[in-house]
Amino acid sequence: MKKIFLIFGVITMLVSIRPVLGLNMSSSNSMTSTTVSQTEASAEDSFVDEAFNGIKQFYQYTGFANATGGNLIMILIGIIFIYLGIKFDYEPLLLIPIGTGIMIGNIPFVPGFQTGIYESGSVLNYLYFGVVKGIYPPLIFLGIGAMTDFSSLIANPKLMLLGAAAQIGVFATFLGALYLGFNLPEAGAIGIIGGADGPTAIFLSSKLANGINILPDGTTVKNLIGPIAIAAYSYMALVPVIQPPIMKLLTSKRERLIRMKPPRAVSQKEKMIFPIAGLLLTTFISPSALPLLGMLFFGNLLKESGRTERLADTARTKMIDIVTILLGVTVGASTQANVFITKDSLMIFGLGAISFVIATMGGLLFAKFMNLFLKGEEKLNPLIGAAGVSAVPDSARVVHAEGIKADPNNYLLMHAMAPNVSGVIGSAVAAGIILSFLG
Amino acid sequence: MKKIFLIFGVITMLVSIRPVLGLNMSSSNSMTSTTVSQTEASAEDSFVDEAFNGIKQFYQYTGFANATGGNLIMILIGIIFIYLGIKFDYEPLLLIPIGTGIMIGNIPFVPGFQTGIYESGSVLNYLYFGVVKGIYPPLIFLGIGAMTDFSSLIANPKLMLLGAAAQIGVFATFLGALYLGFNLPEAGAIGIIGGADGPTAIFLSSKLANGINILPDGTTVKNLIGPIAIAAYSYMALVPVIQPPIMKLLTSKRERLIRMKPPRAVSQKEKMIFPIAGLLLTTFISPSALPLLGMLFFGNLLKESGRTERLADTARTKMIDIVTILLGVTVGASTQANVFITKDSLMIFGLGAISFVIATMGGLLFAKFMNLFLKGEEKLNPLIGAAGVSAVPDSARVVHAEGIKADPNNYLLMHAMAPNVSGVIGSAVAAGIILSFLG
Amino acid sequence: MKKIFLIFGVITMLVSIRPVLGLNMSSSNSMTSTTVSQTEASAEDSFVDEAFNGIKQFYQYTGFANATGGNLIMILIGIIFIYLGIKFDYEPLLLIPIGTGIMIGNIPFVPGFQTGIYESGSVLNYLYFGVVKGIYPPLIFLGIGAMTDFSSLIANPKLMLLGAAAQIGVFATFLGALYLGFNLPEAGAIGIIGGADGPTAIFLSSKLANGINILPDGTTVKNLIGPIAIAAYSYMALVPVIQPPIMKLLTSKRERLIRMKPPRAVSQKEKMIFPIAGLLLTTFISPSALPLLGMLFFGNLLKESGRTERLADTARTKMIDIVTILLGVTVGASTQANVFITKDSLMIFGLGAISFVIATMGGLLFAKFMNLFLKGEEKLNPLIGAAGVSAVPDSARVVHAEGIKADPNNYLLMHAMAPNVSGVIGSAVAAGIILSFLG
Amino acid sequence: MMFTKLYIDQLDEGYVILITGLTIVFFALLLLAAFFKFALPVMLYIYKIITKGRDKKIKDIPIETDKRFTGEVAAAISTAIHLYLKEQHDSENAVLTIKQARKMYSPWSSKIYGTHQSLK
Amino acid sequence: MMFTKLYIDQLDEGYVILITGLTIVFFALLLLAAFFKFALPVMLYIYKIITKGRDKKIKDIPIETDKRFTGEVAAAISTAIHLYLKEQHDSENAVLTIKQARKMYSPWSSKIYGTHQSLK
Amino acid sequence: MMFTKLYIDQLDEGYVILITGLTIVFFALLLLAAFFKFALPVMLYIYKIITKGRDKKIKDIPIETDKRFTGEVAAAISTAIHLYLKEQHDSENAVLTIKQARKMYSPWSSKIYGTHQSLK
Ligand code: NA
Ligand code: NA
Ligand code: NA
Repeated sequence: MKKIFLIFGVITMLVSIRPVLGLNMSSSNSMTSTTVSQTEASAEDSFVDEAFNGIKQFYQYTGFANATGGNLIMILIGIIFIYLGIKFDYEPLLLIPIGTGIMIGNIPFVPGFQTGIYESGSVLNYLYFGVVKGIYPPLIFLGIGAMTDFSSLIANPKLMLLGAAAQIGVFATFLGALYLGFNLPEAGAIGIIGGADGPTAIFLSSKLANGINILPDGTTVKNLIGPIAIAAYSYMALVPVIQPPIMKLLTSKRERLIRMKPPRAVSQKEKMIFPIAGLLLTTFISPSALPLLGMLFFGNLLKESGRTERLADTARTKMIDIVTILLGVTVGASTQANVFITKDSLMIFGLGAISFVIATMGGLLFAKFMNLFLKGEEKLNPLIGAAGVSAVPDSARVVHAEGIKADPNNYLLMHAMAPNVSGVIGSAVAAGIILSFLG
Repeated sequence: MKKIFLIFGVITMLVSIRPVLGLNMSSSNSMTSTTVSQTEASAEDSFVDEAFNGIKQFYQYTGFANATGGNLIMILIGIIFIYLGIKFDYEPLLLIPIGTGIMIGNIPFVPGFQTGIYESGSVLNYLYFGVVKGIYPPLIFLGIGAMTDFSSLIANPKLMLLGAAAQIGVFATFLGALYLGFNLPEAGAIGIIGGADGPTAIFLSSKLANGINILPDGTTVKNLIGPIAIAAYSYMALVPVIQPPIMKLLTSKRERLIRMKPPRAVSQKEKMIFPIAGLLLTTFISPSALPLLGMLFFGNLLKESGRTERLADTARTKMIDIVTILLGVTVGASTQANVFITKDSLMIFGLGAISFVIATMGGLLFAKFMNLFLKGEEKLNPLIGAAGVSAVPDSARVVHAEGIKADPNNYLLMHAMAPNVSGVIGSAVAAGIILSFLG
Repeated sequence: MKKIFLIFGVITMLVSIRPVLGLNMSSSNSMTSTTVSQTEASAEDSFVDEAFNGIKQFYQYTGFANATGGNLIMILIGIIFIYLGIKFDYEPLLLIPIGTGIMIGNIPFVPGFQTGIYESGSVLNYLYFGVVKGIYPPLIFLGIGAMTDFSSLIANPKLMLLGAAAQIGVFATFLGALYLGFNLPEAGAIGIIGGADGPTAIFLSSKLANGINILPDGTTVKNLIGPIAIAAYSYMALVPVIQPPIMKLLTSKRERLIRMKPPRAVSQKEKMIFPIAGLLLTTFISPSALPLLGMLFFGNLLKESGRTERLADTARTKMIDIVTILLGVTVGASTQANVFITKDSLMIFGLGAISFVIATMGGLLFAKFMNLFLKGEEKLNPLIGAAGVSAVPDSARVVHAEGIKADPNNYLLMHAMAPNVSGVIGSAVAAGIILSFLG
Repeated sequence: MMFTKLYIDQLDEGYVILITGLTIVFFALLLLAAFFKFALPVMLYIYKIITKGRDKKIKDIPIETDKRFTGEVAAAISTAIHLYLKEQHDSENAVLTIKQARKMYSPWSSKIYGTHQSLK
Repeated sequence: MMFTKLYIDQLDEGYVILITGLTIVFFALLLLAAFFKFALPVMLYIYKIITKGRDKKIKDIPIETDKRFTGEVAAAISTAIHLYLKEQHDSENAVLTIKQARKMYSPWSSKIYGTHQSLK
Repeated sequence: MMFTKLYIDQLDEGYVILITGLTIVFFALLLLAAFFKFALPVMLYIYKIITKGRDKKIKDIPIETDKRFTGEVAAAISTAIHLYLKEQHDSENAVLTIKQARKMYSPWSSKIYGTHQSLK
């Protein structure tokens, strides 16, 4: 205990050397005494009382004093996200940042100190800007373009239609959301969960359901970016759980055994032309998807040009990493309990689950439909239709695993990649269409 | 076809389970019916008609409906840029991003959906911010500083004068632009094309010809950032085509054969002092060039200090890559046909070509002028004067190739690097001067 | 000399081809003649006079015309920073960027040309935004978390108290600043220098002493970000000079000889739980420290999860490098002489020195205090208390060196790391507390 | 005097913050220490008890092949060959990257390192 | 009821968007598929026909030396030596970089890894 | 005419800027050249004279061990073992990183490369 006194002795000594420095107080002379009465009142209190009051006052600022049940539930959800990411390797590159973000966003705080993500001027709010304005998703697409090999698509263009068919999930969910009472733009943003594409979902919801736009009838749309993003990412992580039962239900054993002929080799020239032609054709049809599709194909051109490997490498490593970190943690933090735990969020989660089911069915059934017109070794294994939902590459992997179960030598992976990546293009096109109609 | 019905059956089933969930519509009760009359009118139409109308309506949003001849011409130019970059390796790290940007910027769209680069709130507009405010160029200069070896300059300081002489291209083009009727700040920004330095051109035009500044006579300057940047980058890529004829015209065979003595070795201490001294001397003379020269020499100090290799490495790889990607694609996208295809752009391209010719001549003739005062092995091979235009390192490479043509054993590359890099400093200083006079 | 005429001949020829192009002046017809009288006056002057006047006018823009003694002193300080960084390897990753920044910030310029860091619209001002808004520090903490191994802390949790004890430096300096006449928020920001943590100091001063906030009595707080940051970084670099004498003064030879038992091994599970538990416990207590502590533990989770190595790697290399470059150069540039050279800055430097002394003493004495309750091989070597000031890892290194001096086989480094990293957490918690009371 | 009162008042609040702050910092780190000293071992022990069987996930399911080579695996092999070529392409890319790295960056005014190569 | 009308109205528009949207998505990907199936092969064939001779550019021109070593190549050799030394410097840099990477980042509060090295 | 006057006026100022600008650019680079030609050698010479003894800093102090192995160095050894294990962990991390790099990025819609691994 004597050491404590020693410490205080030192401090006292040090702070009392002030007069030695010969400083006058001129710099603070301008202060006016607005708190006199308060001072006089508190002058009576003993010093220990004061300190105790200080701690009591500080306690009001702590999370212990301000925590709500919602905060604790969300923190638990955040921990579960992290657990799933670490333990089961379910998309850890996003579940771990998002899970941590959920925790960060639900640390209870007293408003007004620029702490929370929704408080203007806070650091989290500045970083969240890239989500609210839809800036992060195109940058992620740039990186995805720079790492994606579209060969399987070029080799077998007709498989692109499977990626289109799965978009029924988007539009059916949109309709479902309307049924549940959401207005048109909100329903459009919710529908895109069926696209099974995180960045696309964030991009569209930041444009349609951002809590800023005003509808013709004068009401403001709700801010649903958080629930939509979380729902999209959650279900994508759960693709290995959602898809297999549907696949078994809708295909016969004989269909699951269909072998497809290996894709042809694709020349570098074709790979170079793909991003240019893809950019022009898809954005001419759906110009509102320009930020997403423009960046996706730009990234792919950087990869395939053979001259800009250095830029492609940066786009698909450090650049996408930085954006992923910032996107993940801020999307997570946007789930602050008081704005996130609502009936809307619950409905969105329900709709999201249905949308994945419909999208999977759409892809599968359309593959069977195409088989009506194809013959011999041209026939498709309908399982690969399920990969049209995107959720790259997990759903292609699921297709592969299901194919292996039916016939251990039937390697469907390369075939499933084609609908898988065309599902990404398809849902970006769909996002552009919805934006054109409702934006 | 029956499968389609099956799909719709599933959807119907799924969306009709809504009442089961026992949801009321309270959340949408607040809506007022402002579109009743429209509804009643449309109720008569059959559903197929509606869908057909929907597609017709959507067609109005597509690029096919909104494309202008200008868009198509610009898209073609973008494809040519990409082709030149890939096929001839002309500066692919910028021609490919810019070419893709030109395509992205000329996808036709309906205004008002936050799609175009000039629409406030669009993603491209946010990324374009770094161009408009001149933020990207200093960051590129940071990376360039971190990758440039100034040894050849330190070993032979008098070669710096060649980099100064080539700046006559800047001032002559400035004068030419005035003759063609541009006002002073616009002419200053156009003149900098003669500096053969992309980042410097963007920096200066973002300060002088940005479509924001207001002149003393009340008129607003034009936004010439796009044409100036495209002109600067185009001619720099064409340096191997532009310079050789001028070099042959202005030098005699005897001059082209001159051998220069090899540069002396440079100590690490000198290399460390160079960026510090360079920063102080050049920015004291031309303080407005501080963002460019400060960052250039800062990057070089990071490289040469021997203690900050880690920062220098990031500056010259990932950081400059990210900025290059964003700069290239947004500068390209700023060429939206309706603002780009003007007589001004044509004149700027004409002036740009002349400026490269004058700059090359200026460097060459000044080298011959210096030879009047030098003797013996001190004499310069006048060819290296042409490298003073910067366009690093293509023009040094051209000098080398021309030297080899005259004498296969005359290696001019190292000698040409000195005027080459001093041309970068020279045009940044010139940009600062113009900014001080006209900013 | 004739060559010069040749050059001018060429220019004249080129600029006079204008009429050939058949351009009319319509584009400039709209100009009004507001400067006629000036024109007529100047028409009399000869051309040489004009050019001479131009140079004289330009001289007014140069650094030579505008340099103040303060600028020159600061530039000298910048050079000294660089020299210390290069020559003595004192934290070169920050001293070199800051030193260069000091030079850049003190190049004299004429206001109004968007050159200086405090001029709205200048490039430096845009980059400085991340400092003013406290955005850079959390990103640096993200990287620090991704590179820090907290094993030693987990193995021996009680050593965390040493990191708490050293925070007396923060609060004592706060008190000292109040004595010297600073008002409460300013004093809080100055106090954090005692935390020996650059990013924390910048974060807190950007919130409390930013030149923007208005006090209850109507006065605006001073902008002390620059002096506080420079003081914090300077003294941290000088830790090897400041700490040893205090350590010798406060410990006996017998104490310095104490051997501590090696820390136990720590399992990966514990390492994974540490960032989650740390995040929750510390931010529940001090929610205002959320941006710092949230990011610190987020980075650490990325590192320890085993699934996100790719993101952790980016966070601790390229991302932190980019932020360090921008932070260093702008903090340096914020020392523009006219705002930096004040009595306040001097007092802050004085307080900073004292705060490091007190913090070191606090840690040391608390270690001796803890020894009163520990026995046998549990006893601490009090030297490691000095590492509680953070200044990671220099102060741990100093402890190690002092331990070696007393007994060449006493390796204290691993033991000193525990208080060292807990000092980082401690001062972030302290920053949050101060922010809650005074923000 | 007014001013002195305010000034003393500030100092007073300063002392309160000093004591309060130090107390809280100590408390925070004490809590963290206690958690790792006492709570965590208990938690880890409980976790060990409740998780006996390890969950399987799709990626862990081994892809079993039947070992016998038949004509039917043609597709698989061609896929493998495709992958193999792809792999080569990957390593080519790696080599390209190294070359690129040597060549450094170029956007006008920057391919300086590149110039050294033409002499080799 | 007013509300129901609006509500049904919304649903109506929803169905229109559903059909329209799906049609357009199909059309878009069909167009892309058709391009690669039919248009591209024709284009590549035409391109092949029109480009017979390959263009030469400055970088492809081989730097021919006359093979005989004469006193006149002194400059060239010294340049080469300079480049060689430069090269060494480059590899030194590489080593430095690796060392730096081990040493990790340091800006105050961060050179943690560095501390392990002093014991080696 | 008013306009012509202004126009000529602009050109006039243009010529002034041309001459002024060129002069200043030359002056700037001349100054830099002169500094490196004349001032710097003198400065370096003076620096050499005034700095004879090199300063020692904490990191340069060699960590001397007494070479004889005694029971007392147990702590040191266990620390070393700890560091060694740490080191192994580091190399493990390196291997992990390489694997991760192969696996590429994944945030939904992006683990494409990863799919090739399951066939190996
Ligand atoms: Na999709
Ligand atoms: Na130049
Ligand atoms: Na600290």
